[in-house]
This record gives sequence, structure tokens and C-alpha cells, in this order.
Amino acid sequence: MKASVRPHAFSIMGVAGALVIWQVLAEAKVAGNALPPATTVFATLTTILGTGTFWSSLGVTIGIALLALALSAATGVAIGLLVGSFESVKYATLAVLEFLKPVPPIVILPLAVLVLGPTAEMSLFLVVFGCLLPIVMQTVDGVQGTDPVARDTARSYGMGEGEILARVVLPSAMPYIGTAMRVAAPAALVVTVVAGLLGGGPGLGQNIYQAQAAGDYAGLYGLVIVLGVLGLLFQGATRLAERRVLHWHESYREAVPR
Amino acid sequence: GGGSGPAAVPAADGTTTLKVGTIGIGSDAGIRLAADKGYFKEQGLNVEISVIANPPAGIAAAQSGQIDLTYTPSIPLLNALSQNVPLKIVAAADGYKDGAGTSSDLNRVDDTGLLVRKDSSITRPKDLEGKNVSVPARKAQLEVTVSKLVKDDGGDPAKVNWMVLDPSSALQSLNSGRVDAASLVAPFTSKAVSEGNHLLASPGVEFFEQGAIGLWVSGANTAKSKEKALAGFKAAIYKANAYANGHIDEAQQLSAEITKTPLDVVKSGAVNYWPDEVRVEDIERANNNLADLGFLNAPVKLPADIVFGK
Amino acid sequence: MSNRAAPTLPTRNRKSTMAQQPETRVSASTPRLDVAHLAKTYGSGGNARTVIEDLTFTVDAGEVVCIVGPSGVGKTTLLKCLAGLQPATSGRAAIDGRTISGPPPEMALVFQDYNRSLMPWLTVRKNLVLPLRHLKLSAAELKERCEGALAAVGLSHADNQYPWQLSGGMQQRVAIARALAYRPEILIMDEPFASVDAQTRFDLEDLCLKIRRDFNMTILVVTHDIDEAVYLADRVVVLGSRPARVLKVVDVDLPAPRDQITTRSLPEFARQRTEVLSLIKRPA
Amino acid sequence: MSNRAAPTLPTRNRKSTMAQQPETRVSASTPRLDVAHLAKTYGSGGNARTVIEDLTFTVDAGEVVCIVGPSGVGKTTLLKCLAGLQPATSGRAAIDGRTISGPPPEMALVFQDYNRSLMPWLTVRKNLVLPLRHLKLSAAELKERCEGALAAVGLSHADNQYPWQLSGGMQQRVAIARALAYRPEILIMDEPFASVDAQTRFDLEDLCLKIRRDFNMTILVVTHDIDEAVYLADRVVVLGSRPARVLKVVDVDLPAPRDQITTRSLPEFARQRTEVLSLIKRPA
Amino acid sequence: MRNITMRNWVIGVAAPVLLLVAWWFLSADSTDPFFPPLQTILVRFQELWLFEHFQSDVLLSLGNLFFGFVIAAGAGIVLGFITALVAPVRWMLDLLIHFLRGIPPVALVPIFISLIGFGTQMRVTSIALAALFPTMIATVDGIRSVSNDLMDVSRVYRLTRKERVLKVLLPAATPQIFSGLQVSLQVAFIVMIASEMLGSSQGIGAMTLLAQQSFMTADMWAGILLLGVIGFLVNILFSLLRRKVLSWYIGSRRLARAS
Ligand SMILES: Nc1ncnc2c1ncn2[C@@H]1O[C@H](COP(=O)(O)OP(=O)(O)OP(=O)(O)O)[C@@H](O)[C@H]1O
Ligand SMILES: Nc1ncnc2c1ncn2[C@@H]1O[C@H](COP(=O)(O)OP(=O)(O)OP(=O)(O)O)[C@@H](O)[C@H]1O
Ligand SMILES: [Mg+2]
Ligand SMILES: [Mg+2]
Repeated sequence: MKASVRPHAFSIMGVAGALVIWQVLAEAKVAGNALPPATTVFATLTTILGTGTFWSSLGVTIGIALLALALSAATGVAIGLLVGSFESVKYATLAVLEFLKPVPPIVILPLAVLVLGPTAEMSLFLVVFGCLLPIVMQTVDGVQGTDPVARDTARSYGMGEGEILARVVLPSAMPYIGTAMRVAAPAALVVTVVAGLLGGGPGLGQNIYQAQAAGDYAGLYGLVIVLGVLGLLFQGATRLAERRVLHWHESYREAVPR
Repeated sequence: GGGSGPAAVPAADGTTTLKVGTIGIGSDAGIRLAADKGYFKEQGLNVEISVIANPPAGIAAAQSGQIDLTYTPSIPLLNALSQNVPLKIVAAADGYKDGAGTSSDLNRVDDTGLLVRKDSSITRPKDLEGKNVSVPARKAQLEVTVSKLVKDDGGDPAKVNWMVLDPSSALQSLNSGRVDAASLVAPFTSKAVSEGNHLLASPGVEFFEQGAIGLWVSGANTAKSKEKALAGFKAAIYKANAYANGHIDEAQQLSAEITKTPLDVVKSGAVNYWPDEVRVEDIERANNNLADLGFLNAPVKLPADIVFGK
Repeated sequence: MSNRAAPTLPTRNRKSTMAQQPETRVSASTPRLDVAHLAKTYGSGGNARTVIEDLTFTVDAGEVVCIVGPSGVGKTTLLKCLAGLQPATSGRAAIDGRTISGPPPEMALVFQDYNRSLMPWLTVRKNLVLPLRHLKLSAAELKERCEGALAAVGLSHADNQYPWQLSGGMQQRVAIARALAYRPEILIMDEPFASVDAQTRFDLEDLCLKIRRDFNMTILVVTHDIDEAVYLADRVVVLGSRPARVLKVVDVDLPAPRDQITTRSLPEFARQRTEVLSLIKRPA
Repeated sequence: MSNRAAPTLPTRNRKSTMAQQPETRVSASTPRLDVAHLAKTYGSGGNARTVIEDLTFTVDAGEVVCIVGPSGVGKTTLLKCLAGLQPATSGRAAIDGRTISGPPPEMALVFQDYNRSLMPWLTVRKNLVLPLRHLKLSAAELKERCEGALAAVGLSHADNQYPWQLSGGMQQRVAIARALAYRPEILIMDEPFASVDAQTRFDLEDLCLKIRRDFNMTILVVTHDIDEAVYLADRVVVLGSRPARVLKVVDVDLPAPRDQITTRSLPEFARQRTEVLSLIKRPA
Repeated sequence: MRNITMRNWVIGVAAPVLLLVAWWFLSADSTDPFFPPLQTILVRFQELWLFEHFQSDVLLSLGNLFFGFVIAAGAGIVLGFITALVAPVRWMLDLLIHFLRGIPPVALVPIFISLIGFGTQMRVTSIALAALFPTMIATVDGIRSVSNDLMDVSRVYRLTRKERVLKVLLPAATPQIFSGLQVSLQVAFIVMIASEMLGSSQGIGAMTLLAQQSFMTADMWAGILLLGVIGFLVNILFSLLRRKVLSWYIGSRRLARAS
């Protein structure tokens, strides 16, 4: 019992230590008024949390991120299955996918802002652009990583191509898709914020931009803390979802006596 | 670009909704007054105001029909027009009184300012050559207007190191010496002065002299499809502008709220002016200045019907 | 011990081969499985690799035949050709005289990599049901088949567990149960009892003999273990050297029913074992 | 067949046990490995799991001892205790009378999962060299040891390949070669020949006997395969039921040198086999 | 077999070429202010990046990216090792790291601007700090997932602590470290662009944003194209490095898959 308490104690010590260092540095004015003390930030944060605009921004941010995530998951998996199943489709798209894969959405942000304006649609588009390709690529990997023995098993029992795709290939690709989603979920949040911060899209990103532009440093730090917590929650939620869906996969199996 | 919205169909109660983007500056008091005083309602309008990051983003949104109207100074508008973005000027949002350019106290009429530290070696615009000067955005109003100051003073604007900084970072950087001069907009001009800096020049009024600067602009498609609503908007805005000019205290109170600045800082700065018309010759003057300074290859050929309802 | 690895026209040859066989094994007048001059080359051009060059043997209905041979000789490849998963390069493999061109419905295959052939995302029962779906059976029949097969391998209690929650031997039994639930007439198993402990191995071997008895299945088993081959088989096909070819077909004449302790201590058992062993030890 | 599983004070008891032993095996007057009342419990509190309860046996210098027992009984756990990788919960394991508390320098262990015990980023030769680095050998000696060990397992040609480029049997031989290059006095191997084909298995078994002969090593082998245990061992320790305990220590009296074909067909071999088999088959 | 490989090559090359040709011709007479002709874009690309701004903007951006990433990689691996091997440090930092990782790196840029200013230091610091976490976390995960068997082998053969860290843990964790580095590289690239868009008037990101804000869409497209190409090339360089360092891992994975 004792041994399991210790990590938590250290963890709390770590957080407390960081807060104290922050407070001391801020009180010492090492960075002028650009580094507000932790106490001020948390006070400001409480006021921010009391405003309706904050909560609607938060809602918009989460809404955009989730909607875009769902869109990219649905289309990404479909495209991935297609690309992974047919050699010719794979080769036809290979060059384009490989070129676009390392291009982050921030690169096309100016174009998106120009065409779509500083709107939720623009944010949505950027997030989908950012999440779609990793999901496609991982799905393709998953389809191609399907164990040939599992495939042969299905074939030897006379299962049809469609049935194999739905009942063998897709489940085998799920761990890959899960990995992609685990990466994509926080990324969706990040891109939503970036779209607001740099492109003026609605949500917390815009609030951060405004706080910064107005020189409201306490508010700026407060919002960044909110984002950190939100990021933690997103990570936790995707991990949980992945664990539920992929409970059978090696990395999630409960310890089994062998 | 995206399609235009459906033709304005009044809601059941007869009101039409207009989506308007602003950048959240002091002169927004005009549109706020129009909303607060019910001038929009009188015109059968329901105006939804949202904040956009910067004028170019607003222009993009307006042309694509994402919003119906946006605030923009004349310079980003001219930039956009030079690239064949189809836009219409609906109404004036802010500007200078006729004859303001010859006023004795320029900093009381101009909400933009070029600031240097008290002890700075920079005493005239020409001294900016080789120095770091902050602007909120490149090739936008402040860079253009300060460039004109430098050029008129016999200097070369190309020799200035322009730094893009948002106003609060700019002010902080000015105080800490990371930039040598900062070009700012109210209320940061007054803030800067109150923190002990020196107002070197008022670039806005020296460039524009008089007339409308900030404009309410819509996409050409919107101007066609929502003609009646925009006419109503124009009427309401001008009514509010007149009211604002007549009730400066009330307007400044609103400005302080909008920009989250203490009222006394607002009051110590320039007094906004809300024009009651847009004159093409004022726009043309800015147009020609831009071309003179080399920001445009040649003056934009303004369409005859650039100003809505003229 | 007759070497039956030579027929050219399987159906005709069949009868004469049968006539030479005096033993009273469960058998039919037509060969169940017929492999004639089978050859298999992987790849083509420069990186072609001939794994099987010319393989001929037959399996009678109701017979248990074991195939032994060194690692990498092509045993798995042979089974894949028989199961219709790989096309033969030349020669032919036939069931009841029909050339095999795709997975034959009357056959089930238990793979060498049992843990890769079970779907880890399905419970044991659902693994059994998976290949039965397209047979459009009634729910009652589905249930009966699964329960019957699981009972046969002694895993009735594990039907709701996932394969990876089971030990290797249990997983192997699930793979066998899946084949049983499919009710094949011909069961092919690829090194089914490798790397399970001795006790489980004995149980599985006896299960294999029981299946043959109860369902009159035709069973073909690939194994590394010579004792196992002799214990299980009516005949042992000994493969040698690359490309694979039949060294000899050894007839095993041990009395039924066989029993792990008594059968294995028969002098006849030791003799048969030694014969196979020396075939394998001998440099090919 | 004397059951040597009962000494309480090993060193004293040792002599009396030796006195009962008439065979002329390579032996020393002190026991090399001494396991006395060893117990091992994993975890603690509610999820404690006693794997070994009370295990006692000894291994003489230069002896080959095999341990057989059902899967999961705790054979690997026992070896880990002997290798000093796991502390015993009670009782003791000793080398030459010294209690084992950490990995003893005179011992090498060949792991059950050979493919997980080789470093995949090192070539075969570098895998062999890795444990020798801190011995500060001369370059010439390093080279000699590696080449000798690789030659002994017949892998001289593969020294620049990566383990994953080799077959399972070859990987296993690399793991054995690594142990040989380390020149241990005591070699412990955990199911070293599982899932390799019969031929390779025979070769590795013979290699094991050769090592013992050439280096006078003390060898302890865990195996599933009863034939293998009887073929290799001077004595077979039969473990039974959970928690693990010694069912019997079977003395194997087969003439040296042993040979795969002749030794395995001796009636004495069959008798010893059957004895171990019946110990294992019997419900514990 | 050979025929199929041939066909795949043809398809692989033809598809993107067709796409570019289609873009060229479909956009040739475009008057849409936002979608200028491809030709115009390419002309501007050549004018802008190949000569005029190569030194002042392209090299500057790439230099920042490189230094930021190298600092992040080095610090991430070292910190990752310390965190993984010293349990109290790990417990202490665990929550903090995951919290910091949750913050979109771009959101930190305004903070860095206010703390450090807007010069090259700010950009390199922003890039380094933001790119640190993926490598660090991957290193920790990589070390903690090194198989017990390998550690047992190291103990049985009595490897020294230094050997265990450098000869066993480090190579065993490299596959995961490289996945972390790959993410770090992506983050570094994003923050490079963001720090230019928010901070200064120099660099490719700044130029592209400026082009957008002054409606010079051909310039903006040229900037997007350049950033895309850089992202692509940097990724290729990284893949080459990875292939060299992890040849054993890639080879073994390929074999495992093939079997
Ligand atoms: N798909 C394939 N493509 C190319 N070569 C293959 C393929 N599958 C197997 N081989 C090769 O064919 C040979 C025979 O392989 P196979 O798996 O049939 O041997 P095996 O007798 O089953 O061996 P084991 O006893 O180890 O299971 C091997 O050398 C192998 O490398
Ligand atoms: N680290 C551990 N923690 C808890 N339980 C363990 C641990 N290692 C092994 N066990 C348990 O101890 C028992 C014996 O395991 P061990 O690996 O020693 O068996 P084994 O006899 O080597 O089996 P096999 O023949 O399958 O290799 C098993 O039930 C296993 O689940
Ligand atoms: Mg095989
Ligand atoms: Mg074990």
C-alpha cells in the first residue's frame, strides 16, 4: 500500500515545487510584468471561469475538435481501407499522400483564412486536414499489417472478400487506427486553437490572441493552463476509449498468468 | 471562394440579420451605439457583431459571404482591390474631421501615434532609418503612414527595420529597448505616453489629412443580394456616428469598455471622429499615396460604383 | 512398409495400391486426397525459389497420415497448396478426383501459428462462430456445433474468454475446436502440438485419434516429432532435402486403440521410430 | 534410482548420498549446485502466488541434470532463482556452498525465449562480445573465444549476420554460443530446444553432451521433452503440481558416449522414458 | 510479378504528374483572386524564394528549425533517460510533463514572446521547448518497455551499469526514441512557422502570412508551396537518418511481417 502512495506524494511535490518556483520568479520580476505571479493567474482564472463567454468559447473549441475528429475518422478509415486494399489505388495516391503527410495544417492556414474567412468552417477544415492523413496512413499500414495467417484462416474457411474485410481486416487494423486516433485527438485540439490564434477562428485560440493583444498576461497564462488541462482530458479520454475498443490488443491486455 | 449567402429573406418578424466583423477598437463605439440605441431595429435589422483577428481576415470573410460586413481601414481595402477582390464600401466607420490635418494639436485628433522613448536619439522621422520600428502588421496602415513620414522627411522607408508586434508586446518592447520606435493605435498611444514615452508624430492624420479611414465593407455579392438591409445599416450607422460625435463622453465611455482600458487613459488620448459619408476623393488620395510610396505598382483603378448607394 | 509415393494416374493407380495393402484400416475405394507430381515455386525470374519439386502421395478416407521432414523443407507450403491457399506451380492436388483450385469446403486447416490464426478480438465462442456465419445455420445449430466442439476439446468453460487469456495448449485446442465446429470431412493440421508441454501434447494427440474415431475424419498432420508421428499415424510420409521430395512412406502397424504408455513402450513402436529416425538422420 | 530430494543440511548429506551412488560418473566430492528447501512466492498480500514451495536437489560438478515438469509449474522461476535474478523467498540455493544472492560469475544462462534474449541491434559476433567486454580480454583472446564458440555450434559463417536474419534453431545456437564464449563453469538452459526441427534438435543435444565432455561443464537443462531429458541427463528431476515440488529424481544409467540412434533404441532407454512418463501422466 | 511492379511504378509516377498537369490547365485562365494560375505561382516562387529572400528568410527559418530541433532532441533524450531511470524524478515530473504536453505548443509562443522577446533566441527557444516533450516522453516509454528478458541477460552476464545504459537500454529504446523525434520534428516545424507568424517580419512563415494579409495570393501560394516542400524534404532527410540508425529494427520488422 505504502509503495503505491509514494509516487503520488512525489507527483504532488513536483507540481507544488513548480508553482513555488513560478511564484518566486514572478515576484522577483525576472521578466518584468510579462510573467504574472501564479496567485494572480489563478485569481484571474477564477474570474474567467465565471464568465459565459469563456464557457461558450470552450464549448466551441471542443465542438470543432470533436466534430472534425469524427469527420476525419470516418473518411480517413474509409480511404485507408480503399488505399490499403488495392495496389493500384495505393500507388496512384502514394506520392500525393507522402508529400502531404509531413505538411502541417498551419502551412495552409493562410489559404484557409483567405477562402473561408475567420470562421468555424475554416477551423474545421484545418483540423480535418491535419488529422485525416495520419488516420489514412495508419489505416493503410493496418490493412497491410493484417496477419497473413489470419487472412489465410478466413480464406480457408471459405469467407468472402467483403466478409474478410469487415471481420478480419478492419479489426486487425483497429490498433493502428487507435494509435492514429490517440495522436489525432490532441492534435485536433491543438489545430483548433492554432486556427483561432493565428487565423481568428472562434474558440479559445481567439481568446488567447485577444488576451495577448490586450497585454492581459494573467488572462493569457490562465487560458494556457485551461488548454493544458483540456489537453490532459483529451489524452485521457482517447486512452480510455482506446482501451475499451482495443481491450483485446497486446498493449491493453490485463496481466494474464501464463 | 465560397458562394454568397441566400438572398436576404426577412425573418417572420420582419427583421433581417446582418453579421458584422469588427476588430475591437475604440471607434467601434459607433456601431455599438447603433445597436444600443435601437437604430438597427428601426431599420428592421438584427446585427450580430463578432470580433475578427485583423482586417484582411475580415475582408476575406466578407467577400466569401461568411459575414456580411467587416471593418477595415482603407489601406487593406486597397490592397484587396488591387488583387481584384470584389468589394463594396458601405459606410464610414471612423476618420478625421475635415481640416483635421491642419489642426494645431494633431495628437488630439489622430488615434495612431509613433512613439519613442523619452531619452531617444530619434528626434525626427528621418532618424528611423536603420532602426527597429514596430508595426501591428506589414504593409498595413501604420507601416504605410510611417513610411510616408520618413519619406516626406527626406529619408528612405526601405532602410527601416519593420518588426511585426502586437500592440502590447510593442509597448513592452519599446519600454525595454528591444525596439527603437513603436507605431501604435489608441488606447496604446495614451498608455505609452503615460508610461513615459514620447509621441514623435501622428502618422495617420498626416497621411490621410481628412475624411473616412475606417470603413464598413461588404462583398460585392452581398451588396447585391442584401441591398435593402445594407442601406438600412448605412442609415443606422450614420445616425449613430452623428450621435457619437455629439456625445463624446458617452462614446468614450463605450470605447473604454470595448478596449478594456481605464476611462482616463481613453480620455487623455485622441478624440475619435465618426464621419457621415465616404468620399471617393479621400480614398483616391490614399490610393495615390500608396502608389507613390511603392506599396502598389500603380494606383488601383477604383470601380465607379465602389461606394455603395452612390 | 510399402512406399506409396509413385502413382502417376492417381485414380487408376489407387486401386492397385490398395490391393497391396492387407491391413484392416477404415478405408474407401476412392482416394480422398491425391497429390500427384506437385511442384511449387515461389517468386519468378531471378528470385524464383523452388520449394517443392515433385511430390506424390495419397491419403485414404478415414486415415491419419503424418508428414515429417526437416524445418523449411516445404511442409507448410504443401499444406497451403492442399488447402487451396496457394496455387501449385505444376502437378496437381485433388480431393475425390476434383483438382483443388480454391479453399475446398469439405476441408479445415489448423495452422502452425495457432496464436496468429485465432482472432484476438473475438472470444473463443465467437472465433468458432466466425467461419460458420456464411453457412447460414440456425441459431440452435450454431450453438450446438460450438458447444459440441468445445466439449470435444475440453474447453466448455472457456467459451467467453479471449484466446490470449488461454495457455498455448488451450489456444491450440481452440483452433482445433474451430475446425471441428466447421465439421470438415478432411482435417489438416500443421505442427499442431509444437511447444506445448508433454502432458497437454499427449492429451491433444489422443484427442486427434478420438476425433478420427468419432467423426470418421480424414486427418493429415505435419509434425517435427517422430514419436508423435508414429504414435498418431496410419502412415508416415517422410520428406527430405530441398526441394522437398518424398523419401519414403512408412506404414505404421500398431494395434488400435493406441495408448500413450502402452503403445509407446511396444517394441514395434521403437522399431518404427528408429526407421523414421534413420531416414531423417541420413544425409539426404 | 535413488531419490535425492531430501537432504536438509546439504554439505553433510551430500556425502552420504554420494556414497549410495555406485556409478562412475565424472563427479567431485563437493556439490556444485545445491538447492535446499527453496521456496518462491511472487507478489505479496492478497495477490501473493506461491510458485515453489519446498524444493531440494543437488547437482554435481560435471553432471548433466534435466528438469522436467508440466508447463507453468515454476521451472523458469527456479532457474531465475539459481541465476540470482530472483531472490528466493525462503530456503537457499548455493554454488560450492556459497549462497546465491546475485548473478554468480561462474554461471551462464540460456533463456527460454532465445529470440528475446539476443540483442537484435547487434550482429551475432557482437552479441557474443557484449558480455565479454568488461572482462578486459585481449583482442586476440576475444577473437579466439568468439570463433571457438561459433565453431562449436556450427555458425562460423553467420558471425556478421543479425539474429533476426537467422532461423529459430540458429538463433538458439547463437544464444548457446554466447554462453560458451563466456566460459562458464555452470551452464543453465531453459527449454533450449523447443520448437526447432528434429534434426537441429538432435544436433543441439549432441552439442550439449560434447560441451560437457570438452569443457567439463556442469549443465542444468529444463525441457518438456521426456525423450530428450533421458537422452541428455545423468539424472532427471521430475517436478510435479503447483506449487512445484520434486516428484522424484530419476538416475539415468545409459552408457557413454550416447548416440541419437543407438542410445534411443536401447531397451534401457525405453524403460527410463516410461518411468518418467508415468510419473508425469499420473495425476499429481 | 515483374509486370505488376512495372505497372505500379507507372501508376505511381503518372498519378501525381496528371494532377499537376490538371492544376496547370484548370487554373491557367483563373481570375479568381484566391486561386491564381499555377504558372503565376511558380514564377513568384522562383522570384521570391530562389534569390531575393533565400538568405534573409529561407536560411533563417531553416537555421532556427535546425538548432531548435537539435537542442530539443539532445535534451529530450538525456532528460528522458534521467526520468526513466530515477524513479523519484519520474514520479515528480510525470504529471507536470503530461500537463505541459497537453498545451498546444503554438499557444506557448505568445508567452515566449512576452518573456524572451521576438528575436532569433525566442524562436529557437520556442521550437526547442515545444519539441522537447515528444522526444522525452518517447524516450521514457522506450526505456520502460525494454523487455525484462534483455535486462535479465544483462544481469546474468554481469554487464556494468554504464554498459547496461549505453549498450542495452539506449539501442533497445531507439525505435521509440525515433518515433518521438519524428513527432518532435513535426512540432518544431509547426512552431517555426507559428513563431514567425506571431513574432517577426522575417522568415518564410512571416512572408506567407504577409502575402495573405495583403492579398498577394500568388505569393501566398508560393509560400505554402515552399513550406510544403521543406516539410517534405526535412521528413525525407529524417527518414534517411532513421533508416541508417535503425536498419536492424526495420530489417527485423520486415522479416517478421513477411513470415
Ligand atoms: N510466401 C513465400 N514466398 C517465398 N518463399 C517462401 C514463402 N513461404 C515460404 N517460403 C520459403 O519456402 C521454404 C519452405 O517453407 P515452409 O514454411 O513450407 O517450410 P516448413 O517445412 O513448413 O518449415 P517449418 O518446419 O519450419 O515450419 C522456406 O525456405 C521458406 O523460406
Ligand atoms: N514475475 C512474476 N510475477 C508473478 N507470477 C509469475 C511471475 N513469473 C512467473 N509467474 C507465475 O509463476 C508460475 C510459474 O511460471 P514459470 O515461468 O516459472 O513456469 P514454467 O514451469 O517455466 O512454465 P513453462 O514450461 O511454460 O515455461 C506461472 O503460473 C506464472 O504465471
Ligand atoms: Mg511449417
Ligand atoms: Mg519456463
